[in-house]
Amino acid sequence: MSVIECRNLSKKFFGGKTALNNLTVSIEENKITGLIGRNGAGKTTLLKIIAGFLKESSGEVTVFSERPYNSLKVSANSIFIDDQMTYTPALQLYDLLIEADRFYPNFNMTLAKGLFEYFAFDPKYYHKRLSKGQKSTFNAIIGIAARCPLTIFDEPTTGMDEGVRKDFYRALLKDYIEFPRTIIISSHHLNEIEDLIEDILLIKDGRTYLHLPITEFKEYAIAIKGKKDTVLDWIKGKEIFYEQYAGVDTMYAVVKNDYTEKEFEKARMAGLEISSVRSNDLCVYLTNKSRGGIDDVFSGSQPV
Amino acid sequence: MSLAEVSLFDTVKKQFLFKVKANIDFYSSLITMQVFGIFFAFAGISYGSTSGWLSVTIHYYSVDAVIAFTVFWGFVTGVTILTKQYTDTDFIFITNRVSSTLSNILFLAATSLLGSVTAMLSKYLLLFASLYIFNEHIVLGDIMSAGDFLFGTAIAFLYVFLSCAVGYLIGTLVQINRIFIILIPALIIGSLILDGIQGRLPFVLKIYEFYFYESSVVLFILKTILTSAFCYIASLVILNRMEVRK
Amino acid sequence: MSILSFSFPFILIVILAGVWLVVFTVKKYFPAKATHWMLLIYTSVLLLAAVFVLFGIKGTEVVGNKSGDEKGEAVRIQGEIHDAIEQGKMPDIDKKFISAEKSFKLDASVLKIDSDWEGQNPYIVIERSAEIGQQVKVRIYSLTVQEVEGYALTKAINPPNIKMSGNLLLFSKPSFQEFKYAIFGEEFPINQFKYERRDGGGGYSLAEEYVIFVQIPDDLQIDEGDGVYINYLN
Amino acid sequence: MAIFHADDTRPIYVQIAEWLETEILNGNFQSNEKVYSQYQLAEMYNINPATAAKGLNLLVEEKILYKKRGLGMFVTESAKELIMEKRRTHVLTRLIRDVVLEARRLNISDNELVEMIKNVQKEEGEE
Repeated sequence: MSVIECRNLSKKFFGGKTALNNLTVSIEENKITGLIGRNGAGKTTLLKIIAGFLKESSGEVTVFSERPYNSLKVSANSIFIDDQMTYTPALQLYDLLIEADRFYPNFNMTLAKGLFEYFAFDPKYYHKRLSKGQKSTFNAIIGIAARCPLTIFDEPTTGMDEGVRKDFYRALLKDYIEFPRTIIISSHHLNEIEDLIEDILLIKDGRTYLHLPITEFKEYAIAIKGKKDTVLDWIKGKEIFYEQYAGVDTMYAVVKNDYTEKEFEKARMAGLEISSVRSNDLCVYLTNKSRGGIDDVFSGSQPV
Repeated sequence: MSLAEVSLFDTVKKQFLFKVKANIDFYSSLITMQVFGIFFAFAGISYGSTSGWLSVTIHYYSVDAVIAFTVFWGFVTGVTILTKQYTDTDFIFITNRVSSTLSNILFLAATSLLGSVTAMLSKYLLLFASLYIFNEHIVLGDIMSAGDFLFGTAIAFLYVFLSCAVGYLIGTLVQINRIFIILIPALIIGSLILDGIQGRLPFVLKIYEFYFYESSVVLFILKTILTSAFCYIASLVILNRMEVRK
Repeated sequence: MSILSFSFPFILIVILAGVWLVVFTVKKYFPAKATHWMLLIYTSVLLLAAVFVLFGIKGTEVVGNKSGDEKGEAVRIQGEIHDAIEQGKMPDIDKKFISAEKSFKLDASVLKIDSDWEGQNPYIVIERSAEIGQQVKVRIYSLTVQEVEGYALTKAINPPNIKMSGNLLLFSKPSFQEFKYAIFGEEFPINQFKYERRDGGGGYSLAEEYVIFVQIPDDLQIDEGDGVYINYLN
Repeated sequence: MAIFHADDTRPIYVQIAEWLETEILNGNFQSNEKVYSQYQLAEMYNINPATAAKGLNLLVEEKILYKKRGLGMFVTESAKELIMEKRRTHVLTRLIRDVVLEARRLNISDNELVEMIKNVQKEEGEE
């Protein structure tokens, strides 16, 4: 059963900027989905539409079979965590937890308190005086403890240090195992969340570029390195995601993996090195505007 | 996972209680305004005359200033409660535009009531000061009776609440576009000038008379409640179309 | 004071107690911030002031009745006095208009009457009487109307002083008096619905007029001073 | 699917399957004994339960584990056998491939290579 359905979803902002462009996606219940994309790809816009904050310009979007915009049902069953959350300056951190507990029906106060103490928050402190990382940590506590059937984290680890990030992801995973729910995490660092997520949703230019299980994504592409001519010959007709040249005629290419095991044998025999591609790198290649990356900028602008 | 079914009523109730705790800035501004008004009332107008053997000082007190300041506070609060800082706070927790507006109305009503009670009570503070601090003879037919106090509070409440409602509508318009911050005062001043040129009774004055010169209690209640309702409904219709946490 | 007015202070005390009770019982849900204390102190001060005023107010501190009657009477008595002077019926005037009364023993055959009240010549009416014996009786009738914002506040005003030294009956201006009045306007939310709108502006006015009535024995001679104007009834 | 030989980049579910195989080989799980659930594995490895499930399913496909509905995954009777068989062929194939590739780079003919293998076998036999 899918919790979120988007069909040809578009969002144009006042002033003409198109954030989403005919995006179609369906997110299934009780899965952790990683939403990956470059800055400006439309991640936050998509999430805010799903959370009911923003209104779609065209297309269709349903969350829990209901249009999310201004829906009380969606609001009651979802939580949206990002680093822009402004809490009332009148309440202290602990009181904010109490308020969250009062609002969200599934809120787990024991867990919230536990995390609150683990991360050494002062109950009498105020949210706006926290550092960026502490703010994110506090928001994350609310996000996890709220146990909303749809939990959305938009760049949840902004400002967190390495240790806290690890703790956060582990806490999220453990609570997810105990209390499965639909979770979407957006990030531009896939390597951070790749073990945590079940599905990856890659968006590029406001559209769904890829949506598949992360295990398949890891085998989605392969890297081939070897003599330029041999490599070129071998990747002919394939979808090339990335290419790079080194030395006199060494070439490195990342292509879509639809080779058979036999073909790999042959390639090895031909002296090509075949390796897997790190998911994070693959994301970068897939979402780049051009195949060459930053180097193209320099090669294209030789001084006259 | 089963979905939580929440009722609008329940959400509004939660949100109202939350606002009572969260929007404490409005209490501070209310007290500041009223204390300011009380000082105004103290300073008041004093008139003195001395002949050879007689010295007379007459000190005029009125809590009208306190009530008027409270009415003004209502307007500002109505506008302020719709600024991004406050609406964003709403949408951290469960809400939609309807529950947000309803809980705002409840909050404004509650604080208006508080404001009108304290405004009317401030008369006793003035009486106290006059009697025990300034040792004055109080010239009065009667100290405000309980009936008058309740009646006056009710009417003051309607004024403050109306002012909140008007502020809320203007706050909504300002949320659509900042231009209204300039446009609304410009329209008012423009109409004043135009009426002045054409020698008519200024439109703004007519509005003032519409409420302040109404001598029938029933009509006054109808006028204020209907106007408030209109403002809130119009705001809700507009707010329903507006995005949040942009 | 109606029963409602009487019980009003009690209601306020109950409200005050209620506010504090609520605050203390829900304190754990109610983080005490500066604003809350401010609000609490502010409402408490207002309520306490109300209690003090409503319990502590004394009749004398609140002066003034709507002045219509008093003013009317003052006007009426002016007429009456003038009639009485013409008809020689001064003793019949209502006692309540007497603001001062004194009588003196007198052995001399000449009574000197004067006033040191500069700029004001007291109007003195003298009546000779056979029954009075060896004394002088002085009564001061006050026709003064002091008005503040339409309230008549005459009663509080001192009459001229009377002094007898030797055979000199001396009138002098009243002793110094200071009045501090506070006037509380009715709040506009209440005022708005009353037909008789008190727009204020009455301000303060004082119309002083005294008639001094002196009764003397038949055979006493009067030596008129420069500062008085005397009218003999017989 | 172990086509990629750089061990550190192998998918995590493959690593999990292999770890379970080792556990079975070491006798930590006997035949018909219940193994870890996908959730236990997810916690242990800090991964998504679905990924852990994929590792388990890999072993079910290879008949090393079998599923009892509602109860979990259990070790088959032939599990140890199958694992040993798999590792044998797997390791040998890989080694031979490396030998062949290296020989090709050094321009050693197939006959020469076979000769070399025979020599090694002979030496081993003499000892």
